[in-house]
Amino acid sequence: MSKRSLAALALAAAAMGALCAGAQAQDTIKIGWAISKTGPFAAGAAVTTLPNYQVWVKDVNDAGGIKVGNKKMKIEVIEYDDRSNSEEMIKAVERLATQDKVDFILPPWSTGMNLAAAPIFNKLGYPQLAVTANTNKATEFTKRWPNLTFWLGLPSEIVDGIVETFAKMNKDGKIGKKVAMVAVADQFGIEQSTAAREGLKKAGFEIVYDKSYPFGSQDLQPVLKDAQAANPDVLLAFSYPPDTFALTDTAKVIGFNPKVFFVGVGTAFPGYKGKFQANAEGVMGIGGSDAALPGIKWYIQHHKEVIGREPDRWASPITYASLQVLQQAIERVGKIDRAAVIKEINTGSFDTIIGKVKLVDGQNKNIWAVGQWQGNDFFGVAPLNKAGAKPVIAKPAWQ
Amino acid sequence: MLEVSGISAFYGKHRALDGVSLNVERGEIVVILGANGAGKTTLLNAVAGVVHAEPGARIAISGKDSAVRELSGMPAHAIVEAGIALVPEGRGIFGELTVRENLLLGAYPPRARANEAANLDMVLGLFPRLQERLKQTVRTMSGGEQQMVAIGRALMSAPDVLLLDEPSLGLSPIMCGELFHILARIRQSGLGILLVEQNARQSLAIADRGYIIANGRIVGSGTAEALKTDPAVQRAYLGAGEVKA
Amino acid sequence: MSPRSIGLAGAVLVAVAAAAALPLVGSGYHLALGISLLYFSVLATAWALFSGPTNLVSLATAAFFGIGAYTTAVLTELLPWPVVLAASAVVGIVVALIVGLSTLRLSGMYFVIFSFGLAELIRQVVTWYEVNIHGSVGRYIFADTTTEGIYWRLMILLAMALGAGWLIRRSRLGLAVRVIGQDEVVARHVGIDTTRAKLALFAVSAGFMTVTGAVMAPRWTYLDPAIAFNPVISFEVVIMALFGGAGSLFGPLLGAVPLVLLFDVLGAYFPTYFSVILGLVFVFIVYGLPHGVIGLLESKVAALRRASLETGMSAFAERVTGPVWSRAAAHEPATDAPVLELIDARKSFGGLKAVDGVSFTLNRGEILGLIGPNGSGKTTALNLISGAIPADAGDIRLDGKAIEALPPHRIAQRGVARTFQLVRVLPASTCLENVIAGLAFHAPPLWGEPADEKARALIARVGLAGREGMPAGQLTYIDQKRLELARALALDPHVLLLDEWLAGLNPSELQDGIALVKMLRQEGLTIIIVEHVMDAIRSLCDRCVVMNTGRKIAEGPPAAVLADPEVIRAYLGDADA
Amino acid sequence: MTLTLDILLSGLVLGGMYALIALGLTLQYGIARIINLSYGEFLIAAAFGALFLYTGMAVNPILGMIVVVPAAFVSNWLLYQVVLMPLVRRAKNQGMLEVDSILGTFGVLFVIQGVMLVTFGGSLQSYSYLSVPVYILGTTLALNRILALVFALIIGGVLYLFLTRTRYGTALRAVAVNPAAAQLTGIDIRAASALAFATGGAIVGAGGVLISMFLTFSAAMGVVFTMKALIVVIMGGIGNMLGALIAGVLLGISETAVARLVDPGLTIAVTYALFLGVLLWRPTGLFGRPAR
Repeated sequence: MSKRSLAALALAAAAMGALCAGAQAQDTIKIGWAISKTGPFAAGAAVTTLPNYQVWVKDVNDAGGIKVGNKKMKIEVIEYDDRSNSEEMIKAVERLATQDKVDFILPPWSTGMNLAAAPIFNKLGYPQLAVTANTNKATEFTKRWPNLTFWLGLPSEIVDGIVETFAKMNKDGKIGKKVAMVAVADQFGIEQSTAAREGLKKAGFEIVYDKSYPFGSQDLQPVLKDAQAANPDVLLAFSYPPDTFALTDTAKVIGFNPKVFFVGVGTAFPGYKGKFQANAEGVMGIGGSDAALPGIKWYIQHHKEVIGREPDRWASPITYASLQVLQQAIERVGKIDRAAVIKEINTGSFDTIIGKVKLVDGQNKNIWAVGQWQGNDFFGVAPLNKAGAKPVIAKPAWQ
Repeated sequence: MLEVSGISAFYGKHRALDGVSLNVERGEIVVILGANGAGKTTLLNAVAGVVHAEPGARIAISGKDSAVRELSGMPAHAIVEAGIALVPEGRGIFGELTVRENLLLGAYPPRARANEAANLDMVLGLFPRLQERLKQTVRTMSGGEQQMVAIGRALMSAPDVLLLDEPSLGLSPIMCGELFHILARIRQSGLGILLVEQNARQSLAIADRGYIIANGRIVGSGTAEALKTDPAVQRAYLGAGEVKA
Repeated sequence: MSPRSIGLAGAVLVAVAAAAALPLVGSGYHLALGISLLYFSVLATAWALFSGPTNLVSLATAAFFGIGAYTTAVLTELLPWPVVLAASAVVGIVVALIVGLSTLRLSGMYFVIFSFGLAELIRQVVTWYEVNIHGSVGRYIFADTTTEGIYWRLMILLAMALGAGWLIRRSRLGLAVRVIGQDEVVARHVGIDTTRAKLALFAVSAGFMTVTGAVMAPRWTYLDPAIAFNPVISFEVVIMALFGGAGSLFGPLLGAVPLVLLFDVLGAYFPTYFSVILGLVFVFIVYGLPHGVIGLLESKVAALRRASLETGMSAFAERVTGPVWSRAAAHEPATDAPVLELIDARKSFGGLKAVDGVSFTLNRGEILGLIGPNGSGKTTALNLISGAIPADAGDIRLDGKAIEALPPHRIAQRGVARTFQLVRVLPASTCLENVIAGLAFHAPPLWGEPADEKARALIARVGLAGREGMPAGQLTYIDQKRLELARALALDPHVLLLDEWLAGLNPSELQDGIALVKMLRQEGLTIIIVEHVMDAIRSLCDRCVVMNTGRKIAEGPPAAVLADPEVIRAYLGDADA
Repeated sequence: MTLTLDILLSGLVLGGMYALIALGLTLQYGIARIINLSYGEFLIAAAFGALFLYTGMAVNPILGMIVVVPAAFVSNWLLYQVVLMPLVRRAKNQGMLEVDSILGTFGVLFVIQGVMLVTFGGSLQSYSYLSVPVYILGTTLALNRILALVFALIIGGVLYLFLTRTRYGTALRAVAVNPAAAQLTGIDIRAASALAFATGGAIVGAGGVLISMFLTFSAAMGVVFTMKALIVVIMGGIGNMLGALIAGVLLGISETAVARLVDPGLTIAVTYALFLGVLLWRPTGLFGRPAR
């Protein structure tokens, strides 16, 4: 080998070294997530979770990055597909932490996935902002895994809001005491309906129809027909988006017109309004937003600009808010110190698009339990005493 | 009309045909005689393109227009279009379909479509019994009737040469006799018929010529008259022992 | 042990030790990847235990996996770990036995979709139970276990599954299902109780799947039916096993490992285009590797082996080394009573009376020729005797005892052996294994070294010495017939049924064949031959029964019946119709 | 009495949808002998097509079929000729073709699903068309679901007429019944199989359009429909048009009956229990012939 080529080689090696050194002296902050891009969970993740991750990353990078200490660090994303499989998700999270050595990991979609991820996040010491998880054992879990935080409220809290709403309507003489309840036969549906059964009975309601149906049912007409036959004042359905759409559609077709029509998950999707147009008026569901809040106004508009469609009005704003919390916590700590960031998330108070967020026992309490389509938006109506709660309106009959 | 030369075929590892050559002329019934397993069925299948023949064989047909067409290596459905129709052993009918459907399927090749109606009349003339059963599902019919459907279907393709594999198998003697009469009538329309048959005497009675096949080879041939008295025929079926007829 | 095999064993040991040490040195990701590799390897191996040899594609993997996971979820806080695992195995096996009993008569696509439906049904029933009885769909699992523990348990499980596979392959059960997979008719006729064999294997396979589920469950903290009974697992396992090669012990492993790695790499580098690329890779795999990974390896090995097999053939004439068949001397009662009696046997197919009231007897030590033109019912008569087809009416007695109601494997065990009109060897098995199939299931069964020895002797006896290791499918037609005879003789029969065994032989082979049958008779074997080669009938048979259109039309010495005008008419037909 | 009638009519409508899904597969599996695991993906693709035409170009879905169905026909024909033909050619027997086609179409499934994911994203899609009540004998039913039933009957009927009354249709049945004999009547089995496969694809295309009018769908949902179709086809007896219709309706009615009379939570369980029961009673389906 000639001297010249040796020299060239040395130069190349030096350049390589410089590049590597540059990478080591971190100017970006690596954030990873493993999410269901394929498989049965993909639909849910594609509505609520993934777009918000993308919007947030864009927002942060457009603003120059997250301010860590006196330096602005842009976000570098590493994304994996967990194929809707718990084991794949666990593996991907391990990979993010130990191979890619990311600084933070954003959580997967769904209660089951988040619970499966919890021990790993905990072991690895990453904060887990489990927005799309909803369980009555939240308090127990946040004690077990202090890095884990819940954001959607307990099922019981949601049910409290529901019962409170119905009770008020009853007191105002708008509805009677008969409730027909339907639930999808999975953890979400069963936990909610179990809590609702107790709450409604305690408030003096009579449950005239109470059934669950399997996930993936392709015809809900039989369920609704029997519910209709019980002549209830309220239809309360804990359903998943395809069923939420089907229940509404079917109720309209068979002329089932209870005074309260409560369905969801999925009622808060912009697609719901898109599909049912004027018929969405007065339909209630979980979640909601305070459209009067400037943050929410900006967020909905901004989400539409970036993703091309509006966000849903339940978990989407909260997801975005949780990311704002993460960002603010990092900035307050001033360095990539995950333990400190976890502590800050749990103890600090944050300004977000949904207003002030201060976690209690690792849980966000700033939630809407019940929302209702009024005009062009899905407004939060309960808890009734929450600031910004709109008064409930009676649902007009289907057109 | 049909010229076959040097045709060989394997059944798995077993050489079932070993360089067989024969020919069939217009309006002629040629019978192939031989014991079970001698290679008769393989011969017909190889000609019809159902069984793959070894390279080097020549199969050629000259139709009514006298143009000679080489058929070796062609797929079975193209050989039907070229004018050779096989009635396979076990009849190969479509049991779930009706008689009418079976017969009309025979006219599927483009060569036969123009004269479909006339050919159907011809077939029903040959087998009047099928006329009243056109709507019956073939599976529910007797063996003899099924055989009629099978032959009728082959005739519907307006073939120049008809290959028949053991048409009398499973038929009662009366039915068998009827069948052979009909074959003799079909021949009058100018078709060449190559017939594989167990029933040596009956087939020789209507045939013009015959070949004797053993172990995949042609071991004898001659006119039907000569073969009727040829001891080789009986030997092919009953072995070499002394036999009183 | 040769130095080479010591070296190999050493290498395997080092590899296993390295794999076992992974949790101590690797990162969490490596461990997770290792767990994925292991659990798919166990599932694919377990799947192939049953589906490989039987060719029944099962999509019930998710059902058993889920049952295991649920057993853990329910029992983990009540019982210690080993008991939980044992309990899950028991539950899985019991379910498999119940399911197996009802489903194993299904075949092809019907079985595939049935097994899928079964998994979904179990999932629905579990969901319904959880909703209505348990009151909650999700279950939380806080087992006192670590990721490393799960990894090591899976390693042990994989070793056990491979070990079980290895043992089964070497056992009579393994042989039985290999025979069933290749030819169920042959299996019954060598005395294999096919239902029991399939059931046993289905249960073992299900047991491993269930325990895998039980081991994996604590990893997910939370379990609901959608997670436990994820049907995707069933499909993935099938694809992996088929890709690797389901027919061999290590095939599924060779499928699971590269595919898990492929999924991982694609998922990591192409999260957006994962599906498209995976799909394309799949299509190309199907084209490029028609016989799976193992097929690729085996074709190389087979090419080498074939080269070494070309030598060592022996001619048919030079192998008569003395009697192999020895039952007559050993345990035949010395009476004059007929060995076999058919009394007014009948069988129709649809409207066709294939056997129409046929009676005859078979005397000890004779060769009876059963002849008649094509379609006269000879083979059907043989099928009635061997039990391949149940008779509609009539009695069939073997040594005075009724056998007409017995299934074929019982008749075979009682001493009726047969060959088939269209030769039926087990094409993928070696010659040796073909013959051992005949030895291993009669009473008392012969297995291991003695079976090997006897099989070699029988193979030599029919002139195939030197080809013991050759797959039967590669034999010539004639040699396949010889092999089939050796397998029939292996059954140590009282009565041997030869269905056109001499057909298709050339003249010199025919002479050898005739000599062989003669010798068998001299050794005291009783034989029925169905044959069209009349020269053979003349020289072999003591007596002939002639059939035509399902009826017996003549009986007597060959020369007499072949001269009978009615027989000649049956064969050659009437000139005047 | 009203309840019984209600159950029967609602069940019939649901069953009509199941039959609609299954009809194409009976052609693809019954005649072309291909187990097409990517079947459901074509259904979803057609649904996306309808959605795009309706929401993007204001073409109503019924008219949209004029575009979607031929596209489905052509793409399935190409799939058979390009991807599957090499497998058909090299298969020595039906068993080999089954394994190869399962593996091959499994790959195709991922490709189509992946393309849809990249193009349309993974989220749920839904639009409303003809979701208006129709009153029949005192029962209220949705027009779009009735339309699916009507189309199932029309497609089933047209298919029946095509298969029984036309030369090509009879040829297709001949291929299904006895492929070996079919070539002896001059039928090019491979061309016939390609035609059957493509026709099956066209039918599933029509099914996708119809179903998109009332079911919420997403790119990942294809497998659900493939399995449902396979169940109906197997239950009815492979390759039997009438069997698929009856099996579909049977499933629809029993699902509805259980939902109304027993517990909606058991509807899917009943589907599978009924399917398994039928197979245990008749191992080759309701109208299946014993395995050849």
